[in-house]
Amino acid sequence: MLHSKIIALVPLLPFAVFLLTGLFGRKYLKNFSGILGTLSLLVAFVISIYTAYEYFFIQGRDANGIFEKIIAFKYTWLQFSPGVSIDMGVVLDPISIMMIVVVTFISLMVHIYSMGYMKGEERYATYYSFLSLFTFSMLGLVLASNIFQIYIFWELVGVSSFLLIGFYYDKPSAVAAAKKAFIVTRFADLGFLIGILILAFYSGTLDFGTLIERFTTHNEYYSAVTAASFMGVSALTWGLVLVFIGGAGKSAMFPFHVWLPDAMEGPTPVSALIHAATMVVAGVYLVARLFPVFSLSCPPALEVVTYVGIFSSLFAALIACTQTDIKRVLAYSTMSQIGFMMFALGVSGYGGEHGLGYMASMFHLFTHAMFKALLFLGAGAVIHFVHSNDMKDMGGLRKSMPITHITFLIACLAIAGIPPFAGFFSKEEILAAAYANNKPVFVVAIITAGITAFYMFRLYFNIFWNKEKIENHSHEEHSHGEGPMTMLIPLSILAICAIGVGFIPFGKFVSSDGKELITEFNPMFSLGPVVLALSGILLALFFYKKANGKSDKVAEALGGIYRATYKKFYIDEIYLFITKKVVFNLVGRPAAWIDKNIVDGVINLSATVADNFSEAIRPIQSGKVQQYAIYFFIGALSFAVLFIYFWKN
Amino acid sequence: MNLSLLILVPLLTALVILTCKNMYSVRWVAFIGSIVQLGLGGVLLFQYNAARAAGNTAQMLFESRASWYQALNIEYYVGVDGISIAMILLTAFVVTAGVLISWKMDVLTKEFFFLIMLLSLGAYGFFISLDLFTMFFFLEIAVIPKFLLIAIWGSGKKEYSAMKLALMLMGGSALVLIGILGIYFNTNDGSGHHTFDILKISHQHIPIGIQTYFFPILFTGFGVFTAMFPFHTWAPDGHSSAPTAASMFLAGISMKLGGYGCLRVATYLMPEGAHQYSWAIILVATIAIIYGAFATLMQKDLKYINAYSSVSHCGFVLLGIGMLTKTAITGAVMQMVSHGLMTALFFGAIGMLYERTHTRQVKQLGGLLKSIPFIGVVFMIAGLCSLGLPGLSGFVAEMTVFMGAWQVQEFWHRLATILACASIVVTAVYILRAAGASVMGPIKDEHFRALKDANWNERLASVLLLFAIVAIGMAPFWLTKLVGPDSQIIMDHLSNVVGH
Amino acid sequence: MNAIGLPQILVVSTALFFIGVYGFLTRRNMISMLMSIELILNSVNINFIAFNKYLFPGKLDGLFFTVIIITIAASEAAVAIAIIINLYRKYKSIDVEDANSMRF
Amino acid sequence: MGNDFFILMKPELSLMLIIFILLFLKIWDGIKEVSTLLMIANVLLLANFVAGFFLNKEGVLFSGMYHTTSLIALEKNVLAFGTLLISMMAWDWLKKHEHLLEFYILILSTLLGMNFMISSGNFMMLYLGLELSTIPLAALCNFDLDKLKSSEAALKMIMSSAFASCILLFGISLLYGTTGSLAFSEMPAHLDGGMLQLLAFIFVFVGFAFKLSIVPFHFWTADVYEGSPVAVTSYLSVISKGAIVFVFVTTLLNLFGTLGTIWYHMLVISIVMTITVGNLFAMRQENLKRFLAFSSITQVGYILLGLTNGGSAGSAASIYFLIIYIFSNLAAFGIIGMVSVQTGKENMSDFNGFYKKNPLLGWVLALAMFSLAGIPPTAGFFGKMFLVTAGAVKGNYLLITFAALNMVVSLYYYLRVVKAIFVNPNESPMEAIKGSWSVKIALGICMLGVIATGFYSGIYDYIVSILS
Repeated sequence: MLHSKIIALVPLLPFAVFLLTGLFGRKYLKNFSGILGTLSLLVAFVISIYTAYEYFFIQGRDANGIFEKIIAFKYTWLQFSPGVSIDMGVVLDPISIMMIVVVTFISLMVHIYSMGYMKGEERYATYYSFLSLFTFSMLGLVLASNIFQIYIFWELVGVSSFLLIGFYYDKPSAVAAAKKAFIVTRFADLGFLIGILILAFYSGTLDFGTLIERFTTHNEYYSAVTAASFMGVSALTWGLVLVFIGGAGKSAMFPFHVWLPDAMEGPTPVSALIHAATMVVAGVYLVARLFPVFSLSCPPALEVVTYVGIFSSLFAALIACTQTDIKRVLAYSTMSQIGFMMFALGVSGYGGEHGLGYMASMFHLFTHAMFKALLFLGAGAVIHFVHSNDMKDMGGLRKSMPITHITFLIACLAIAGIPPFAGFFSKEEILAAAYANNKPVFVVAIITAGITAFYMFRLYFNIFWNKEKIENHSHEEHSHGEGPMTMLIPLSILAICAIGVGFIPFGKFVSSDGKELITEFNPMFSLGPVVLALSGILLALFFYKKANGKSDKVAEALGGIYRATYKKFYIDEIYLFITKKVVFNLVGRPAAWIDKNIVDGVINLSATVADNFSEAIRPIQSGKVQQYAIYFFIGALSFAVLFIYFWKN
Repeated sequence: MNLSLLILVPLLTALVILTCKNMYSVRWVAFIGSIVQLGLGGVLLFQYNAARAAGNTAQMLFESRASWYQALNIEYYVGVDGISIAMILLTAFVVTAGVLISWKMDVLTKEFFFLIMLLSLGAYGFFISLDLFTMFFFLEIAVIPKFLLIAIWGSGKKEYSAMKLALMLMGGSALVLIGILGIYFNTNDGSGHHTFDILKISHQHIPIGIQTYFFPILFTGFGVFTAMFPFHTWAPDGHSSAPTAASMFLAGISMKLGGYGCLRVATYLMPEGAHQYSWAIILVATIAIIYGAFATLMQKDLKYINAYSSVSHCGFVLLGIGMLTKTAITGAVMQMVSHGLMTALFFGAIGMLYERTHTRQVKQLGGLLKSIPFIGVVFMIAGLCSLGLPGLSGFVAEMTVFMGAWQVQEFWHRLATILACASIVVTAVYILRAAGASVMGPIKDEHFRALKDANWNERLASVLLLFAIVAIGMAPFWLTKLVGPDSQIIMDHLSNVVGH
Repeated sequence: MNAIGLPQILVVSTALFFIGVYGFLTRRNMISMLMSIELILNSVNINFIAFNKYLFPGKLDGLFFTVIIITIAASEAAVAIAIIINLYRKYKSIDVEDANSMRF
Repeated sequence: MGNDFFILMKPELSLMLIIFILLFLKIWDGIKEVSTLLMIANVLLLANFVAGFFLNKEGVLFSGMYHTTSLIALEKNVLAFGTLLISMMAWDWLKKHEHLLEFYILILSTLLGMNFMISSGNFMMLYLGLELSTIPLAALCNFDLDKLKSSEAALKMIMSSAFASCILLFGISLLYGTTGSLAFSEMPAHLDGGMLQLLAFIFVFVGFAFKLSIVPFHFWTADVYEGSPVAVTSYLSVISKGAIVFVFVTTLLNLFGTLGTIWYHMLVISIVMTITVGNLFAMRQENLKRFLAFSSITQVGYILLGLTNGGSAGSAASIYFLIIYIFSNLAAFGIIGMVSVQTGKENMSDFNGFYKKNPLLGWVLALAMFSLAGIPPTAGFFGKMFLVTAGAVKGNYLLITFAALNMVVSLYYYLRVVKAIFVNPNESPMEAIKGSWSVKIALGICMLGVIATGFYSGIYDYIVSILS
């Protein structure tokens, strides 16, 4: 089965659903589309689970103890020049299989959940067709065997995220958010594209395997790409950094993070799927794909990854402490967690023990998908109930929606890194890797972990404890506020995962070089982080359990810093200034003006000149015979003079 | 198949139209005629592929020639290769869609469709002719119908735009004429007579001095047609004043006449000239791309937006030609086809919107996805195609150009390529601004709620173009297989001549 | 004795020519314009005769041409005068300056 | 001699015969019915034209005074055909006119003069023909006896042409003096390019330039065209100009071939001035006849461009262009004539919205304009192309560029007319124009010519064949 094409069904099923519901959804299968999408994904999920099982256990490791990379199939899609071609292929290796499992699983959950959440939405079918489109593109992305194939699906996930953020397109804010998301990531993709051009030019291929092979072993390609340099930096570094910029854009790393919080305008399940679990980790996945090149041939690029990652995680964590829109808080926490994954990759080495960071990063990606999806879906349930995103309108919901409460708590504990929840293990290994390779990063990371615990529980207490806001749900006082079963089941399943997945011996499956990587659990080391996390939780408890002015006083005390963080450090304002004021006024307007007045002006001027000239010479046609005769005679004489005197001599 | 059919069918259609009594028969005749053209295009494609598969390696297939003006050695000489077939298919699609879109044309219906058919005749003739004089003849046939279409059925400052367009295009063809004469008088068919025969000329070597003078003239001449900076100003006014079908045709096909000419005549016949001036071509192309994109940012009128973006997109064509690598040239041709279809679709959508809302101002539109979903979706897809979304034609074309362009290992070429890549971001900005304000967002005007969605002919037209766009976007390999070998031939010719 | 040679005669004819031209360009009276036309024609005639007599006495082309010119000049004058009279009916003047209703 | 005489001089003789027949009709005054007279005249002209196709023979008469070749025969046929078309188009106008026989007599005598001029082998004959073709024309310009403009046009015509022919004559006399001969056959041998001779040549050139209305010798053209009756204007702009062009070509090439370099440069200067001035003036004309006058000046510029070729290709192109020019110009004048006879309107603004009531005539006028502008698929395109191609042989690409770019300017003012017909709004558009059958036939023939002459390459190939 691994080598059979059936694996292609995994992406193709959602695509088929997309076409069906997209073309005929509105009229014919209005309510059926949800079921259809869910079923297709169920099949896809089963297939991927089975593939994983077969890959890891049936097929197992090859002679020298690594999981080999399998190209399930490959089809030349667009031939540029000999050797350089875009192939549509499916590559099976530990991370891609891990990813398809995650994607299909989360997507399945979200599909089920949405059947309840989006009930009664008039564009229900459209919604599901977009979801399927996204799932298709995401699967295509993770299975890509070719860097340009990744770029293609990269763009497709971008556009499907655009469509889903702008799903409520009659809300101007939604449209604006969608535009912002698309344009910011587009801008980053520019880097990706140029990076691809550079790498492709020097490696003479677009295929991942060949590319990595050519850039990691010493051969003419390698020497060419390292020899060529621009502004003192080697072409390889340029290429990789540019590619990473693309990844940073999708993964909302600083400074491209601005789109992620606004993206929360979309329906909450969408945020759970796209902007928490899957699409936003595409950047991490991209770096992981090219990891051998990064770590073996180009450490500087890897350092860039590290520092961008660590800075973003701290930066986001700080902002998350002050936001009041619960989805935005979650968005910033997502950004911060992805920062963890990034710098984990950054600090990692290649092979054996040094590869811990890589494994940890992937592990965290895996666990994070579970609990972050859970958080979002829970938040979705709350919003569904309260009809508001703002934690000021919430409080004391634990009575009215117990299941949501419990699952949410589990998720919070998981993300805070409290044992034995999933987040604990993955974060543990990330910190260990950082400790082993880069002390300053480790310090920042551990502080961030503490802050994470704090703002997550700030969120938790504000929603489920604090004082009740009766007016919000007076209509169903003491009644049950839970959503329908379709919403509760995914919550429960994900909760179980959030507890359980941590115990998976991840190193057995995924590691930088494919060899088995045993990680021993060291209680002494993990003491520090856990204590920090607990103190964060206690701080939150102290501030937010009961409604009291403490937090506001502190905010008062902090003053400017508080306002700065509340305003997300004014990054949006700066960008707005640059685009609206600088680009539009200093480039756009002049261009339009020049075109209207100078380029076109010259054309019109020539017409005017001719017109005026003809006006000017009109009088010579005076209507008087004798003047005509005079002109005649002058003409004759001038000919004579010209040709007899000047011409002859 | 006999290529002359491609000229005869539109001609007959036009003549029959003249004899029709009422608008119904007229438009049905036009529709049938265009469908026949479409069929011919398909047949041509299949027969061509079959012939190639059968191992026919002649540079041009389905050739047929008849001596026309003996004394000047002018011939009616037609033949096609992959590139011209791509162009012919483009023309067929756009013409059919144009006829369908202007189904409700009730003012001087007969004349309208007559002129449309005349235009398509000119385009087909231009793409199939291998004799410079005949080519020029067909090139000029297309000028006057454009003038009449805009001046009679247009809107806004139509007379000014029509006059400007006609005069600028005429100026362009005047330059083309000079260039052609320059070629004519400096080559001969083996027997000592001057000749207009492209293939014969390509076996000759035009003196470098001549090429130095005539390449820029000829290239600029064709460049005017493809809205090359700074001779592009006829395009925005012309497109925006023209009736829907006419602007579809203008941007979809007649701009491509220029690109095709630049490639097939200027670059192919004067290789040294091309190499000598490639820097200039790249320069103007890059300027056009960037500057067109930024100029678009500032436009308020949907048609102006698309017109300026066409200037920017046609820059890619010139860029591809100027880079002088096989991949880039293939990309240029693909970009011509793709942009033709895409911009036709875009203008079609704008036309449909305008017909219903009677405004093209972005500010006054809004929320049309709700009231007229079909048209709104078409608009969105056209927009996404023009910002290069994978799966639609725009992406493959642009990427091919970029890949080809990057193969030139010169700093300035690289810079130009990067700038061109950067323009796709700006494209995203203005497309999304337009789409977000006009079809998305809240419904601005209450009477928008009452609008009727597209009727069958408009749907058919859109679906036709969408089909072509997706066919290229999803499966570009058939187009590259069609175009690639011939751009390879052109490329070889370029490098051979320059080699020795 | 020094006989009158060709140059002297050419001087005369040339003078006549320019006098005629001058007259044609300056006189406002249509009739006198016609007369100056005649002057020019006569200078031409003198040319022909002179050339014929002095340079090519063998042939008579010049003489014949002169005769033809005289006759044609007559007919020309006739038509012209007819037109002038016709014009005079409308303008009540024979000043050429008045006949400029069509210009630019 | 003998009956050779009758065959060689067939065109002139038949014209004389027609003239005499018409004269007798005038004196006898038996036929009162106007349309019968018109019919007779037209039939006679048709017969004359048809006769031109048979028994053409090359030869020389009167010891070289008169010679004819197949090319000359062709040219005479073309002129006869043009005259026939004009008389058919003048049908409606003449029906109202009491002096229609005089019209024919005069116009045919000018045609006779042109025929003599064309086949003249001697300056004496040339001068005779020239005057014979000029003086009656002056009378014809005055043919609207009651119209002031008409007589003014006549005055300007006769005065300036008299002056021009004086200059021409002076030149001829000097030529005679320097070469000792008036015969085209002997003169070239004596051309040494001395100063006096150059002066003479320039005067001759100028004399022709006047007839061709080359700038700056063109001033009379516009006024005369505007003032004269439409039929006469079209005759002036097409037939007499055609004849002169033909003579000009042959004279330059055969007679003054030795002075080639000089007249090449004179031509270049004249081309630049003629095209520029013609365009600049045509741009702002309101009266259609005046507009066509300036446009014809520009066209002459292009003909001269062909002549710079200095070989058979040039003359072939120019003659071919002349034929097309006759078709397209006559089509335009035909419509203008119909309109002015029925409504008395001749201005461009009167044609606003012309298409509403007269779709067919609108297309005819538009096609004529396209042909004059040199837009395919009309024949004018081919005519212009071949002229430019012929001119390009000398490799003076600056001149070609100038000419080509000026086509753009001329397109502007031709499109003005088209715009008036199709686009310009007019609350009271012109009523439907009714013309008699002969006018319609004539227009049809013109349209046929405008379309077919281009696609059917036979005509051009025939001209080339008889030239070489």
